[in-house]
Amino acid sequence: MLTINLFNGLVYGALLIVMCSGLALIYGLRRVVNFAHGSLYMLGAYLGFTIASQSNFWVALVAVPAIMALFGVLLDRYGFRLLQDRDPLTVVLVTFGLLLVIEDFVQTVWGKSNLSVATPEALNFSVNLFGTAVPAYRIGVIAVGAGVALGLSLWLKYSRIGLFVRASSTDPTTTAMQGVNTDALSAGVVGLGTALAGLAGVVAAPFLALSPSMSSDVLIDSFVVVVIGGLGSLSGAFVAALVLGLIQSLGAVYLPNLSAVLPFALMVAILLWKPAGFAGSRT
Amino acid sequence: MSEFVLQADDVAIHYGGVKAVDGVSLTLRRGEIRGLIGPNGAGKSTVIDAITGRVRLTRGKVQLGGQDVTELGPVARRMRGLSRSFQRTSIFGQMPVRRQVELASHKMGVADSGADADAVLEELDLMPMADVIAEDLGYGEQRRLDLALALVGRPSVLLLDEPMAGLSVKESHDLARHLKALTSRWNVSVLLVEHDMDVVFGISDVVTVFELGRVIASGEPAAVRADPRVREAYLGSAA
Amino acid sequence: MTALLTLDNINAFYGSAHILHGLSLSVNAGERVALIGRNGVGKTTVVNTILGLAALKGGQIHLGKHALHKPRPYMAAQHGVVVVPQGRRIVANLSVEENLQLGAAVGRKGHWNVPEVYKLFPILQERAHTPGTALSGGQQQMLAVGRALMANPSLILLDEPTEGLAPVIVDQLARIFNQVASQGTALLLIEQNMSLVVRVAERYCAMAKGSVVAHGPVENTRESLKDLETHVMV
Amino acid sequence: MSISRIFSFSGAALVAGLALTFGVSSGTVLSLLTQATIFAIFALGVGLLLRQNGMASFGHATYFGSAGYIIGILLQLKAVPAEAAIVLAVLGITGFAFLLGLVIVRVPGIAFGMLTLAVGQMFFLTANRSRGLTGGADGMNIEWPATLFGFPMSAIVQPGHMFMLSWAVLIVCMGGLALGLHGRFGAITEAVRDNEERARFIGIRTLLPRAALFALSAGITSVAGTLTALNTGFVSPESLHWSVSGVALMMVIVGGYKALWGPALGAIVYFLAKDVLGDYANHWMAIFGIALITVIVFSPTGLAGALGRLFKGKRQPRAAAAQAAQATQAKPVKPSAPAARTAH
Amino acid sequence: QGKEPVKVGLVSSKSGVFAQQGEEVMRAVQFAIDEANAKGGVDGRKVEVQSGDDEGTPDAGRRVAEKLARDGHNLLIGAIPSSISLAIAQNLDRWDAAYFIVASKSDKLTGDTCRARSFRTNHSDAMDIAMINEWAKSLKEKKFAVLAADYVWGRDSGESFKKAAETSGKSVPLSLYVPMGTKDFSPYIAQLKDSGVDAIWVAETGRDAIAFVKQAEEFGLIPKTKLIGHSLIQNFMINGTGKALEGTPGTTAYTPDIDSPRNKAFVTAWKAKFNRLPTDNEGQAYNGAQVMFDGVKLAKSVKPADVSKALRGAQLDTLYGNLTMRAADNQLLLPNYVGRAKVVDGVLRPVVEHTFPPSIIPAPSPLCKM
Ligand SMILES: Nc1ncnc2c1ncn2[C@@H]1O[C@H](COP(=O)(O)OP(=O)(O)OP(=O)(O)O)[C@@H](O)[C@H]1O
Ligand SMILES: Nc1ncnc2c1ncn2[C@@H]1O[C@H](COP(=O)(O)OP(=O)(O)OP(=O)(O)O)[C@@H](O)[C@H]1O
Ligand SMILES: [Mg+2]
Ligand SMILES: [Mg+2]
Repeated sequence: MLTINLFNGLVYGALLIVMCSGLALIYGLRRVVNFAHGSLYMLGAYLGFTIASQSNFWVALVAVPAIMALFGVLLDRYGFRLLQDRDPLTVVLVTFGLLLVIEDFVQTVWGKSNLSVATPEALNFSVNLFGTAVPAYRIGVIAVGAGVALGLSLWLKYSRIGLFVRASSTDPTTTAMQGVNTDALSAGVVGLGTALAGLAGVVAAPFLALSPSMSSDVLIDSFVVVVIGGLGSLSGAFVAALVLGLIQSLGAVYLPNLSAVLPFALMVAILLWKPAGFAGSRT
Repeated sequence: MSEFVLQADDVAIHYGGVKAVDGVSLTLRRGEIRGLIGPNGAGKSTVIDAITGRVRLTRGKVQLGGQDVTELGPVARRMRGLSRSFQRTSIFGQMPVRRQVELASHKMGVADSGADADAVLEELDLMPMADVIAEDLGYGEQRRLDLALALVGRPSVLLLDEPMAGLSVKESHDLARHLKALTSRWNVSVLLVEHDMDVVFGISDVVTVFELGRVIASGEPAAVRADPRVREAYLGSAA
Repeated sequence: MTALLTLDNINAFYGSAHILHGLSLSVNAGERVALIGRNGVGKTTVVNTILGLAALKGGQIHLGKHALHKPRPYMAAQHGVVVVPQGRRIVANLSVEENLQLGAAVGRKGHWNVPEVYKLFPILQERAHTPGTALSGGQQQMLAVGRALMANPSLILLDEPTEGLAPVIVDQLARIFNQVASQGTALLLIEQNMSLVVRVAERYCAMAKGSVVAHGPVENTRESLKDLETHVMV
Repeated sequence: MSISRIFSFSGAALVAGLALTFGVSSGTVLSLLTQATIFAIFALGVGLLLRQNGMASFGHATYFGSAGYIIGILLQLKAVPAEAAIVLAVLGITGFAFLLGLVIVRVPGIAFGMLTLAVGQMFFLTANRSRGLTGGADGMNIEWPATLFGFPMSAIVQPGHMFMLSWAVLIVCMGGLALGLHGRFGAITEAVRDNEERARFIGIRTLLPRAALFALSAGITSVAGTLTALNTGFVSPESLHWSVSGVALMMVIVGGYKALWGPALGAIVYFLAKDVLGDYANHWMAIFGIALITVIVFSPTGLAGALGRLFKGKRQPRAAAAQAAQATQAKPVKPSAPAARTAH
Repeated sequence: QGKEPVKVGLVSSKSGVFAQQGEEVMRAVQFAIDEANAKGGVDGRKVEVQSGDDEGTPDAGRRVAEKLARDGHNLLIGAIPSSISLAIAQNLDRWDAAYFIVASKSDKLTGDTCRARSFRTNHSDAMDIAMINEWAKSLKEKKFAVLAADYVWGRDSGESFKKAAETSGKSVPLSLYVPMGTKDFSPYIAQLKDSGVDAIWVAETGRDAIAFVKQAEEFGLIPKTKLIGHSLIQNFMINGTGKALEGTPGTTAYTPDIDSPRNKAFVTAWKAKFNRLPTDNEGQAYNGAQVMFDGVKLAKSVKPADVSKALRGAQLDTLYGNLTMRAADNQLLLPNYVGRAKVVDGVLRPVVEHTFPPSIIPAPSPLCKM
């Protein structure tokens, strides 16, 4: 029982990791809390639905992040860069406006009905884990989350670009003074963050229902994660995502009456204790 | 009752391993101007922070008019007549000049804060821009506004952190003259941190020199100026 | 002689504050120029304008042949002009070595690489994996200089590199600046410490109120030093 | 603005409202205007916090919706007369917000917004799953008595009267705020907003004014909630949802929060636009999103700022320059940059 | 000629959480109106309609309903969630309107918020529960679990099922109440699998229900353990879950199989137009529109007050047969159905298996005072 609940916590935690690493990357470079991130996730899921039904799930898994990355680059070039000297709050509200537009777009294109994506055949079986049968697809989700966390960490730690990204999210001006084209870097990172939102959408599609209202729950959960983790901190977000996944899964079983408010209570408690979050560095 | 309006004993401020201030004692008599000089990073601003309660002391004691204020916050110290300006201009950007100066004067034991504010604005030539939003002022005017915020409310002790920085030579000298006049008129004591040597040696009654968080010389301006150690550490090795 | 950096009659602003008034200045290849002036005359603003951190409104900036119309902070380095900024600006979350690697971002080839910088500043090698900001002020300054060298620049702008440093370290830096310059890198030294200026520079430009008001040759003599100090006191 | 001008403006606004009431015969239009006015009060509360404290709340729906709930519950329990219930709701919410404010206003920047969001969602979720008195997700009716403050309820809820009442409350709130902020409290909060540290060094304690402002802003929002309760006789968890806070915040930004009346303008424009565009209701969200982005991009000071510029075309360049200055100043002072240290 | 037209105010969700069901309701009401106009109108009057989007929230719902009513479209119909219906019912006198509830189930609507001018033409929670009490006795399984949405309706459903099952000698060892908006049901599914029950009583709504069913299938909870659904086997949920619900029994509010002349005619006409059977939501909404029209016919007036008066206690010929509009609380006394999701003519849809007559409907709530 406990193992399976821990497993379930990991699954949702893994999905949140994919979501939140994008959110944290964008915040790190642009200091923008992206309200449209949930809608980008939703857009990814619906695009995944269409591509998966035209060809197959695996194509969607590759194509959707690619399309979303392009979208993210444009968003940075014609959005965030032009607004970079503005009060952060107004930029946040621009992303709110974007959220409304994307949601309307999704409703217009895909309609209002609940849609679902079939679990890919290759993963449509159960695996015995500590005596319980668990769907292989969910193990796949954990793998994606772990892959993203590990990949991003290694990339940031050891690659040249990763070094620039880390430098730039602490001190963009100094980084630029060394000749790093921070404009291009930001566009790339926003593209990557958006691609990760899309990836999260595709990965979630086969096990969560698709509907035009799917974005807001995930958005709020993601906010809780990045705020608890410390805005802009990737490692903080990874930890917080796992914590939130586990809290939701264990809370549902052991504290059913409080499970809904638990994440928020946790967030309030952590922010009051450490206003900058687990790993926070923020003005 | 102590003869000193301000007395800092063995004050130390350490940031982790950095000993920004490392055992400094300073005093101010009523109506006295003490110049405080030293190379960049010597700990001058940090000492002002320590006296005004902006940072917690690692060690030491601060007394105002004979009372120990080491444990009090900045607000309480200000209520006891301790006032300061900032090295990096620190004003209220969106507020009109007069509104913020009047606010700073309020509740400071001055009978009429409006009149007090007007007097200070006159003194610093800020009257013509009384209704201008601070942000729209020129840099020199903003520096004077920072000073005005420190001057109102008839403080008994004034800690000024490089008030002349960024002013033209003429402005600096005008300001120095004003300052000298004010101290005698209001009988206020001033600790003046300043890199402009003409000003420091021109108006100070005593001068203290810091290096690496410690006092390396203190005394009459002329004596300090002649001190070889001071020449070595601050005024320039080749001087 | 090729000019590496030319500022022609530039005006610069912070918001509505007009800081530089028609300033002109140029540095040629291999030259060692000092930009002097008292606190707040706008020396750092010259650097900031080249980097696009202060608003350029009128005037021309050339990096070699390249005209900078809308400066952005990364452009100078890409044209071989790097800055050792006032206050050092070591990137806090990077280690010493990573800070150095960051300096090599533009990937220009040349003499300088991590081992060479370590040879110059052995202390940095000892601290290679500590966070850059855990260094003392003097060490941070060495790191900032090392980071600039990593770009193999043709010109380094040094903004008060000895601010807050002990005289011994200043001496050491003076030697290093001379060494770097002798290897062909031009220097623009912004400084208030005239004893350093006379040891390093061959020419000075003195600033007052946002423009260059005097210039001339520098010699490592007492007379030259006196001369410079009177200029700064303007 | 001088005190006499505040009074004359308020008087003029009241007369204008009266004229509107008699000029407009359509109940539909009046009821639309009533809702717009109520949301204008809501936005006034949210805008107040942003303007005087520089803080954006994503959780003010909590105070909006709770007013209805408190009144509904008190009336259902027949605990107190309706008049007392109204007063208790507004005071109770203000008091609660003050206590909450003491704790949460310490948290800086966007994290404050997220905290208000979290607190708000806790209220929403709790109201949504509760049963019994409040009816959970279905919501609850508010059983108003036959007379309120001596007036028959049936007369109060007539569209014209309801509008006049809401309008008067809006003007009184706005005028009261203008007066209150004219004085020392306003100066203190502005000082704390602009430069909290310097405020301490001129002898101002900064926590209490900020908490008080938070409470005041919640209090005004609860007045809007009370009027809604009166206007609709119904309250449900949706009125506590963060999206309601989000809409209010957008009204504030679109209207422009630098002027006290900007948020109110934003609310009224929002409702009128929504009504005019009603036929395109399917794409209302997208249209609004695009409008929001457009206003933010082209007029950082919102509609109020744009109007202000229209009337006195000169000040604009200075304001823009000042903004640019802020931007460049903000730049180098990144948290970890050594430059940040020079801030004293 | 010259008679005042029937002005219908159609309030339902074009956006928000209930957008999909809203679309069904709007389609069916529009269909009823077009059909009536084609047959020469209602009581010789033309039927005109204006529609508005309630966005799924009571505030917006009340706003559009008020706008429609004040514009003269004061015969209102169509909102999905009870909260919107309650907000509308509360204001009918103020707006001089009447309201026809076609989908909201809250007992309050015919309890303490019953209004002389609001009529419910669909089943209330209490009616469903009365049926569940009967039905529980006939269930063959012995050991049950409850999985229900954590709010009024889910709690009521879950608790009354538990009581009913236990009084008929079965055990209900596990009750899970899930917060609304839950995306990931796996923690609950793990507990359900662990509990070793024969069947699960499911009272979940919309997207949550779909997510649950999909995940239950993924984890192999179903088909091994049976689901029994309260409002689960609705068309839009069946369509949203692939084949997962096939064979699942559950309550159903309307199916095209209902044996009455009016229903037969309706289904035929619908098929002719849309080339498919009407869904449950469509059937209920159409039925509500018919009740409204009958009211106009009986009253020979379009005034909400007259229509309401005429309908109260009336005998009506509906899709469900000849029924009474109970005078005490304006509840249409409908028969209720248990069905099963089955493939008929290649389409998976609810099919009625057992009909419970109106006689089991509980007495009107004492809270209702009209
Ligand atoms: N918050 C801090 N954390 C770590 N070190 C600090 C901090 N504040 C100051 N220091 C260090 O303390 C020392 C003294 O700094 P301070 O600002 O007091 O110097 P100063 O004498 O005012 O110099 P200047 O003339 O440049 O203003 C410096 O080495 C500085 O780096
Ligand atoms: N961000 C800013 N906004 C407005 N004014 C500024 C800003 N930064 C600097 N200034 C002002 O611009 C003028 C020039 O500053 P600058 O930093 O260029 O001087 P500097 O010559 O480098 O002085 P120092 O020797 O102290 O480094 C000063 O008056 C300074 O106060
Ligand atoms: Mg200092
Ligand atoms: Mg400088």
